[in-house]
Amino acid sequence: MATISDFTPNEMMTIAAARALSNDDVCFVGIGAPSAACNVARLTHAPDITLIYESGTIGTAPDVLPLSIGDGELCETALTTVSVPEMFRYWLQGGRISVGFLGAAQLDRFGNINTTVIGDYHKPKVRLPGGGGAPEIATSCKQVFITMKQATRGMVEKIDFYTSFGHGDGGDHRQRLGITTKGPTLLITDLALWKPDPETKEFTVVSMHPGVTRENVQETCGWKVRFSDRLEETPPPTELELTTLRELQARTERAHGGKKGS
Amino acid sequence: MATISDFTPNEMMTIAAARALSNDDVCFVGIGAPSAACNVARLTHAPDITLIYESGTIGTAPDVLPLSIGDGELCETALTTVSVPEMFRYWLQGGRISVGFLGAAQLDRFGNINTTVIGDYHKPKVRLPGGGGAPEIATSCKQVFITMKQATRGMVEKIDFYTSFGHGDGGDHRQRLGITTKGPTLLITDLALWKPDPETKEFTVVSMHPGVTRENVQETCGWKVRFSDRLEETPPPTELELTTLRELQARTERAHGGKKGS
Amino acid sequence: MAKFQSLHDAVRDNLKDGDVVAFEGFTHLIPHAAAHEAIRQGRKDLTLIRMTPDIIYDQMIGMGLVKKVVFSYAGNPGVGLLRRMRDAIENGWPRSIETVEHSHAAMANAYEAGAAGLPCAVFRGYRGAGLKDVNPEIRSITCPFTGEELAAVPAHRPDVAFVHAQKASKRGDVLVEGIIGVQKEAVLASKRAVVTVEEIVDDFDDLHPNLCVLPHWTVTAIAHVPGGAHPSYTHGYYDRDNAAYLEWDKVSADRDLFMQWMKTNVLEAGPGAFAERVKGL
Amino acid sequence: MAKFQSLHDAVRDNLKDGDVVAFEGFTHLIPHAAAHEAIRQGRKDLTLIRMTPDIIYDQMIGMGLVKKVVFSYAGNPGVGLLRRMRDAIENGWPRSIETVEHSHAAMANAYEAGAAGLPCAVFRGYRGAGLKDVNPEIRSITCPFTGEELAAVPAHRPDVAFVHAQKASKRGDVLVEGIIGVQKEAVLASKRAVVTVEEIVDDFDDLHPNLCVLPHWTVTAIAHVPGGAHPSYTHGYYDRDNAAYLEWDKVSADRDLFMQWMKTNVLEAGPGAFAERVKGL
Repeated sequence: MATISDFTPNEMMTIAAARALSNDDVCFVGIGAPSAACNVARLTHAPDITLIYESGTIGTAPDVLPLSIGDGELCETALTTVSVPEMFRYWLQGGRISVGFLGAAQLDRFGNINTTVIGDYHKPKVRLPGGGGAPEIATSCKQVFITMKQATRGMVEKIDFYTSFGHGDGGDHRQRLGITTKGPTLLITDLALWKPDPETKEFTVVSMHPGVTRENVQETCGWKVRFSDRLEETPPPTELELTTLRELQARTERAHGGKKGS
Repeated sequence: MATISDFTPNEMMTIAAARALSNDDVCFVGIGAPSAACNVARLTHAPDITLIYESGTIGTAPDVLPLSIGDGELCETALTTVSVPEMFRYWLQGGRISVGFLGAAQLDRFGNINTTVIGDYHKPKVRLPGGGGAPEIATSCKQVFITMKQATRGMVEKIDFYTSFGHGDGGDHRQRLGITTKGPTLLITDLALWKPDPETKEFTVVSMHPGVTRENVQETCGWKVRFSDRLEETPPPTELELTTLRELQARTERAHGGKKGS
Repeated sequence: MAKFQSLHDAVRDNLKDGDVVAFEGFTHLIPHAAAHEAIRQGRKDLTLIRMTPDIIYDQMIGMGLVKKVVFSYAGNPGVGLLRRMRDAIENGWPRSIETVEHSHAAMANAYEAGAAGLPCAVFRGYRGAGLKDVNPEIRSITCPFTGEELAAVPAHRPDVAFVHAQKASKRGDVLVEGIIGVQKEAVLASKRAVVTVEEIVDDFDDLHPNLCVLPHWTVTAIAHVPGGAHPSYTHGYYDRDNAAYLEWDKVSADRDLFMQWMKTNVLEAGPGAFAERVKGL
Repeated sequence: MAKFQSLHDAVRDNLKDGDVVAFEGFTHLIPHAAAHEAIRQGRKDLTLIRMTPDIIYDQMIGMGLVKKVVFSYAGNPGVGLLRRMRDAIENGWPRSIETVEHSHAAMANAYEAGAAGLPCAVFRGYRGAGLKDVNPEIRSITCPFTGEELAAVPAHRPDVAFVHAQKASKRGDVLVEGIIGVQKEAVLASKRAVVTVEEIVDDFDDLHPNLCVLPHWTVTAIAHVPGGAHPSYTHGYYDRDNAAYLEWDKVSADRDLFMQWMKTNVLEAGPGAFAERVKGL
């Protein structure tokens, strides 16, 4: 068993996210931490998990992590590759995705996400890339997992723009908008696991990663953090998990590292 | 040059329909006379014509006539084969078809067609196969050619059901319904060629096939026939046209004739 | 997750009395074996959806399994009319059936909308056509940008779809090739999907990336039934048995002859007979 | 009918000042060579449509060709932000641009609707999302059967689409393979379509029947530009040049560096340079 000194907070975040996935899941995967987490799950406890990238690749099993959501590796290892309109109509809107992964530039306590602008939409301080698939991933997937590194400028009291809808103002806000899916059910950060309160839907810390204190969590979060009455400690990465993740990253580095044309 | 005794009225009908097609046409082909006509055109003066069957086959060049709109031969000789929803959305509704061919159980003088029921819809005397693609072929193709053998029970004063819309009550009826395509521009029967009057849109005989009289045309038509002031005689089939058609039919007979499983 | 089953068990587990069911195929890959199994098991009060009801729907209607048909073209393809379906509509034999009639465009769009999880399909259609006066399920919607009036029909959402395909992999993924019709949409639009296949192969590793493949988790059951599309054809396996289509025109013309034919060729036969029937085609 | 032309002539004949234009590609097959030709020819006041504006849109915006961008995700794929686009939006350099922002689902559906000849796309989307408050082109429509409120956006109908593909046949038919994105829809939705290809082959006789093929009569012009997608990749021909994507992050961070890079690599280069750039990838 690895110990605290053996892994980074980022590694813990990725591995904790991987553990939340099961063999029967059909995941809509984004680039970065979600992609690593989904592929670690596939290479450890969930070999039959179905990974879908919005570029149209269904059932991919890349040997290395893709650089983008449309890498050739994803297509070459996929069961099939469909057009992007079909991906969004039949596969996402069709309700076939069990878990959608989202990242966030800004996140609030109800799992609402901003990746559009910092500041006013029409006079932005920073123009971010935008929502991409997120607005419909957030409402069409059966549930949504959010991954992000904790920081006060990211986890904020009020987001500047509602790129994708989580639990809105909390409670039954989703149902009131006619949304039938669960929305954010898990937030995986580099410090902790959070789940929405069953009633209020406010994200609540249910498990802290090894060595993390309540103060660590609070000082990197822009809202007053609620901790579960039954707070657990996240089991540290196993040897297998850590080795799998690191080998995946090493293969990825070797594959993509020095590539450059004339 | 062939003479009147050398060909049948059916052959004349098919060849006259073939002549109406050009090399640049993209045709939505039905089974029967339209299929023979389109393929005779392809094998004579219009080698680059694009033939599309509603089963999804685009750019087919069958060596023999298909038994159905979904024969394997159509797919094997096609440039590409798409799904049926795509066929109706991107190719037909998308406005990419220059000529749609329709047949009719009942036809009126304005090119409205019935292939649904004889008698009352809810208590039919004869339940016919129905419209299939016809309702949208009639409105989405740039123009429509109709082929049928003349008979008073087919060419009627009033059709029992509007399976597909031609010129409605005539005049600008299409435009009044927001239809922007030309609709029926040519009726090819075993006796004559008919075109809609520019104003009233009533089908008018513009050319009679060799040996056909005005009486022949009128006695096989259920409405009072209008003849053009400049009535022409359809040139008889050329040797090439007739040979091409007959060889196509002979190949078709040989290919499909005796096939039977155990 | 796809379960490999005998056709008997797959039909028993997935088709219930009163179900809305689509046996799809567009001239190619018609699931004859599956329809015959449904007849043998004597399902009742089915609502059948199909763009092109053909021999198998004629057979199910003639055997009294059906209370309603949703369709756009009812014919014996390349031959003529469906005589059993006509007998039911015109004379109520063996029972009267309800019909809901659409155009091909409407049906194809309705499957597409079902696969896409939408409540309705929107398209440009039915202008000047009589069906919208006799089918209350044809409505309209106004484009909020141009004001154009478009047709709307309810999405198809069958309880179960039956399709025939070329190959399944051992994991249960399914490959459909050639004229693919609306099969993918029918499977994705349905709550359950049963697929009969010509062949089961180890894997699909060497397939071109852009083919029509149904992942195993979209399929409920797979039954290995070689020849299961006879007398229609399976691209890459066997040709259409045109004589059988011509024969059906005669058989279906007479109630007694029909019943006798069904007894011999369906009720007293089984899925295993299909492999024999396609020999030499 | 597809006309084989030099890229120079194809762009000259098909892209006009003020056009609405889509250079499409979803990470794969990005039409870099075509975009560079547009920059060299100095088109003005373009409205650019694209799901994923990336380096080429950053370049066109930075060079001042663009007055408006319709998009759903603006990023340097796998690297980060688009710095020239940001500079235009945040600081109006070299000119201010208008943006119309959608989700991927909306953009994909809008292309699909354009290909299908419809005035608008209907889908389930934007629920609770902020974009519908800032984009007046996001409206709604009510299902006439269930009463459900669905999102509607105008169909994309560009004046011209530019895409890159693997192969054209001598007749002008075009094959797109691998991650096919929205390219087929973009071509079919547009009044004109220009395709750059890696290779021209005699015919497509041996292709599998169900591939993504654009018939020659849907394509306006074809230009043979090997390597024309660099630094993105062409499935079956060459890999992504990741170093070039990383380099762009630095180049685009500085206005002067950007202008110098564009001068050297675009203004003073030509389509022929692309074949060299993909050697060894």
